[in-house]
Amino acid sequence: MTGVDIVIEFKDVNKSYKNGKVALSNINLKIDKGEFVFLVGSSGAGKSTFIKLLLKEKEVTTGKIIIEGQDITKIPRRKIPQFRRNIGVVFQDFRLLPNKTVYENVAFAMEIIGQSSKNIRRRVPFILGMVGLSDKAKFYPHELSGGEQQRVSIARAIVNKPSLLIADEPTGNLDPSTAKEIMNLLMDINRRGTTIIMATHAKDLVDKMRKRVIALDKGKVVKDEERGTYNYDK
Amino acid sequence: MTGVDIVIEFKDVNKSYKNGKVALSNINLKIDKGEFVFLVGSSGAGKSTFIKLLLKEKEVTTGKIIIEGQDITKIPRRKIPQFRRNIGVVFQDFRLLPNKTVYENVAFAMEIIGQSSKNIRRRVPFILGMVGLSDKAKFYPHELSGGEQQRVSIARAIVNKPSLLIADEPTGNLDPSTAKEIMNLLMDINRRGTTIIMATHAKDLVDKMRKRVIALDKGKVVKDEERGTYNYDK
Amino acid sequence: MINSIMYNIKEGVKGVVRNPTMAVVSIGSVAASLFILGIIFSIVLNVNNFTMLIQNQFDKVQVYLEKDLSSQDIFNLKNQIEEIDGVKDVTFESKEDALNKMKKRWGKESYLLEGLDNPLQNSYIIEVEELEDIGKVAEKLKKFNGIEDVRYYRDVVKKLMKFSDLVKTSGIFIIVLLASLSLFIISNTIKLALHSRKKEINIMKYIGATDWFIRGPFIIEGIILGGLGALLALCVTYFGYDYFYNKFSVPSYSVFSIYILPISSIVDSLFLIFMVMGIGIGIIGSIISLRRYLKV
Amino acid sequence: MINSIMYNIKEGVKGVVRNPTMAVVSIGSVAASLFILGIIFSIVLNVNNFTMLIQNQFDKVQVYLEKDLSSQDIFNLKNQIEEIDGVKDVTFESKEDALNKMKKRWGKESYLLEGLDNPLQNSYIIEVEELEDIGKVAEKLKKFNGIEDVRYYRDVVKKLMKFSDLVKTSGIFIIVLLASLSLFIISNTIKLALHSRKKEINIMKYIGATDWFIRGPFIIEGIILGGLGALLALCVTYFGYDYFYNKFSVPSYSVFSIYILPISSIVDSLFLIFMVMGIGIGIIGSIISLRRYLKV
Ligand SMILES: Nc1ncnc2c1ncn2[C@@H]1O[C@H](COP(=O)(O)OP(=O)(O)OP(=O)(O)O)[C@@H](O)[C@H]1O
Ligand SMILES: Nc1ncnc2c1ncn2[C@@H]1O[C@H](COP(=O)(O)OP(=O)(O)OP(=O)(O)O)[C@@H](O)[C@H]1O
Ligand SMILES: [Mg+2]
Ligand SMILES: [Mg+2]
Repeated sequence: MTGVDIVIEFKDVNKSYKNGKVALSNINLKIDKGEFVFLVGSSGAGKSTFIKLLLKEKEVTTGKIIIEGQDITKIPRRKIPQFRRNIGVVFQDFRLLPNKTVYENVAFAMEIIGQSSKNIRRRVPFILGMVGLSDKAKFYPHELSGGEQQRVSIARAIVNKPSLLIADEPTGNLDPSTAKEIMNLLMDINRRGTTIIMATHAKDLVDKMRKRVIALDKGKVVKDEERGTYNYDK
Repeated sequence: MTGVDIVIEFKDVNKSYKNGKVALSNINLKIDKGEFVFLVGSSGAGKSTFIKLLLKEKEVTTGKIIIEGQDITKIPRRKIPQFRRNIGVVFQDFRLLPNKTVYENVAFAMEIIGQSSKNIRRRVPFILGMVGLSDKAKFYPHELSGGEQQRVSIARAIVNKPSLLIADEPTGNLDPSTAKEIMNLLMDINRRGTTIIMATHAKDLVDKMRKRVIALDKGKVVKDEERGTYNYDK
Repeated sequence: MINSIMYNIKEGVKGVVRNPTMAVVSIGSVAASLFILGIIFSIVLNVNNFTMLIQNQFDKVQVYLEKDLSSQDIFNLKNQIEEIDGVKDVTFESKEDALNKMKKRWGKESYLLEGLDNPLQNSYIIEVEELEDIGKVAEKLKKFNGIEDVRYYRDVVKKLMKFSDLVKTSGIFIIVLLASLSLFIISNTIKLALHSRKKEINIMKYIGATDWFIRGPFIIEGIILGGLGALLALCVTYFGYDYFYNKFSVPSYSVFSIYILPISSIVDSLFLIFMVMGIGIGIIGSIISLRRYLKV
Repeated sequence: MINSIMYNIKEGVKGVVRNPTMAVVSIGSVAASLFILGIIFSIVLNVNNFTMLIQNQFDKVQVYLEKDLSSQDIFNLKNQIEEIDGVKDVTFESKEDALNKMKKRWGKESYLLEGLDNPLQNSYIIEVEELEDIGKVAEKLKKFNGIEDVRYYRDVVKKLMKFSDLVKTSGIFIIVLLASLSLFIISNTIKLALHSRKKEINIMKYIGATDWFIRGPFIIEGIILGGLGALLALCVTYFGYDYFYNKFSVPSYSVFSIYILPISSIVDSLFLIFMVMGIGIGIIGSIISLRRYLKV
């Protein structure tokens, strides 16, 4: 059954940017359905690049990325939106729509997949409650603190119950206790079957959770460990 | 000598935003010259607001903020640039100029205070070396990782050797070892006489350094402790 | 379906309301460009109309009859003239009529003409169908018996025709040119307006919105802004023109009188042009300018 | 000082180069607006010139002299006429001259005039200084002895004067209007361009840059974009006008001929207007539009 359960597979993936910078080199790895994977590595190691490739925000230079049996480096332009909708993403820079309120930002993710407004009206407040932002529903992004923006980004990522959730530094702007709550939330989602890939610098969280840890250094995988810890050879 | 050494004093400061949100209430505190102060508190507690008031990015609703004997809530508009130049700031959202390279972003801070281009050419590479970005001097901000952008922001804040350095979450996007290096850098600067105010969620750093900790909760000071730790009553 | 249309309209209106600077600037630019177009359009229509009116003054040949013709001769002559190709109408002007006209023209000095033995001649005034044929008709008339003199504004006619050609050609040229320039300015405005929302559009794409889902509200926004701009331009043009009309129009049809078309006779075409251009540009401009930002 | 000027220029140029979309759009808008202004300006100048040329055809009164005047009488008459207020020039046209003219005008039919006992009269052609005075002068001439008839284009003159007033008034009106609209469009463009750099300007303020330090490069940018736009507009106008001129101009000075001013006679004013407007707007637009973003 090995072949069936693989959600994501990187095959000889290389990524260099236009200015010549090699951000990822020779990445080969498989991530199974339902796994919880930490992506660690020092600043500039290539974590965000890894995530951007998964989302087709950037294109691989060489190699293949196969998701659910489909080589995403080859899917046609018009099928990209459909593909992205199955993935919930928390971006490192949040990417909230500046002209929409917190409520509307989260609702927007449901609108684009054609959810009924009845469903939206029921689910959005529920999710905002989960991330602790019920009282900020009518705020605009620029009226929020850094941590609040991050939580809106998380709410938007999980509102559609995606089968794959990718989070880039989702606790970077959060205090330890809020961070712990958010981690519990992600664990919960993971237990219900969602595959989660999370780039993070939060050593204590990684060490405590004992999940699979993939460490990047200068664009290379330097560690890939089940039930691992944050530490990696530099 | 008490009066002379006070660099910053908050007197009954209240801040509520246009939408009615009370971000800070009744803040009274003094910070001496050469102190290193951690500003902690959960997400949305008011840390960034505190910092924005210090910079006159936002105006107090009531109360006074006195810096070096001058009530900054009353300084005329045209004197604000002069005032801001004495303060180095690391913003939570980095605020790099998108159309300037890393080098130019840092150099810009020197240009506005009228430094000679000879000085600039000598000092900027030196500072970039200190934050570990020598090889990224010609990159534009959008070509940098989150942590790299944060370090550019730090480089820009310290390049002019300000007498007061304010840093909002300067290690939020950094891995533990880079974070430690940056903290050592800040300590160093502090030892040479610069007053530092740093908002942070990095519990382990705060606990290890044992400096003054001011904890905010829902806009109120709930703890103000010399040689304190991150923990605070919620 | 209805749901989706409602969504687009709702979002489009929100887009307008939440970017007031951009809305004002866009509406203003559309209105300004169309207003310029309106001015030129009005000028060309009027000059064209004016030239045609002048032409009507000159598409006539007057032939003076010899003094000793009998009424029968005169009558026969009329029949002969009417048979010439290109002749539209033939009117008799007796020498008494001519004298009366002259008296009228002389106004208060007309007493000089009183008691005079009428020195004028009977004449026929011949209207031609096409101004171009007037030369040929005149040539033929010269060969008739009983006609003493043939008069028409030969030089004037030639030059008038050249002038009218010039007005038509350059009018069309200028209108086409201005329409393109307006298009250019408006689509620039849209391009810039979208440029400052580039990030917003990118974000939508990154979370899985389809191109049409993103375009919808922007197109509605384009329609609203373009339409409002067009209406504004129409109002300004309407009242401006009307003011001008009341100030300068002289209701007379003779040569060099200032006959301005009333606003009512051009407002329909203006409305159509403005609306089609304003809204059309809004839509096309949105779609084209969005294209580059949707490529992520 | 020199240092700071160099800094501003360097940064201004960088600003242009690093925002190519904005640069193209701004230059295009400036050029388009000025080009429209150029067209209208050329039209108004030409119509004005044209009206003046036509007026020159009509600022003459012709007086026909009685047949039995002696040369002495004729000579005295001339002196008398020259003493009338508003008379500029008096030219004698003998009946022989008149006949020759007529022969020329009749062209190939002039043989009809051969051998004829000259039926025409001697006349004086009187030029007036101001077209408005022509009525008064004519009145006075009528009272003179020895003058049989006084002729001038009374109606035409009246209407021509009204027309010329109209052209002048509406010309100035339209030019002022268009200049304002161009200003509006260009400053809108600048406003939008700056809007998408609002964050950049804010950041500069937050790290302690003074207003003038921020403005400097933007002003230089405004000058570059405005100047390039003006130059582009000048080129297009120049060659467009020249093409038009070569196509339509008829080098003749008579009524209704199409006399177009040569490009050389308007290129200087165009250059001045375009440059002042382009660069002026670039500077003023930058300063005004920056104001709201500098308030942090
Ligand atoms: N658009 C780009 N063009 C050029 N180089 C880039 C671009 N984006 C990223 N890079 C470079 O690629 C390297 C990897 O960047 P990436 O964002 O993947 O790092 P990261 O692991 O996410 O770091 P961080 O923890 O600081 O966010 C960095 O050195 C960065 O400077
Ligand atoms: N411009 C604004 N308008 C309205 N409310 C605001 C504005 N800026 C901040 N707030 C609110 O004020 C409160 C304090 O915000 P602040 O940014 O100071 O928090 P913080 O302590 O920096 O949080 P974090 O650790 O998440 O960055 C928050 O609840 C936020 O929603
Ligand atoms: Mg990253
Ligand atoms: Mg904050």
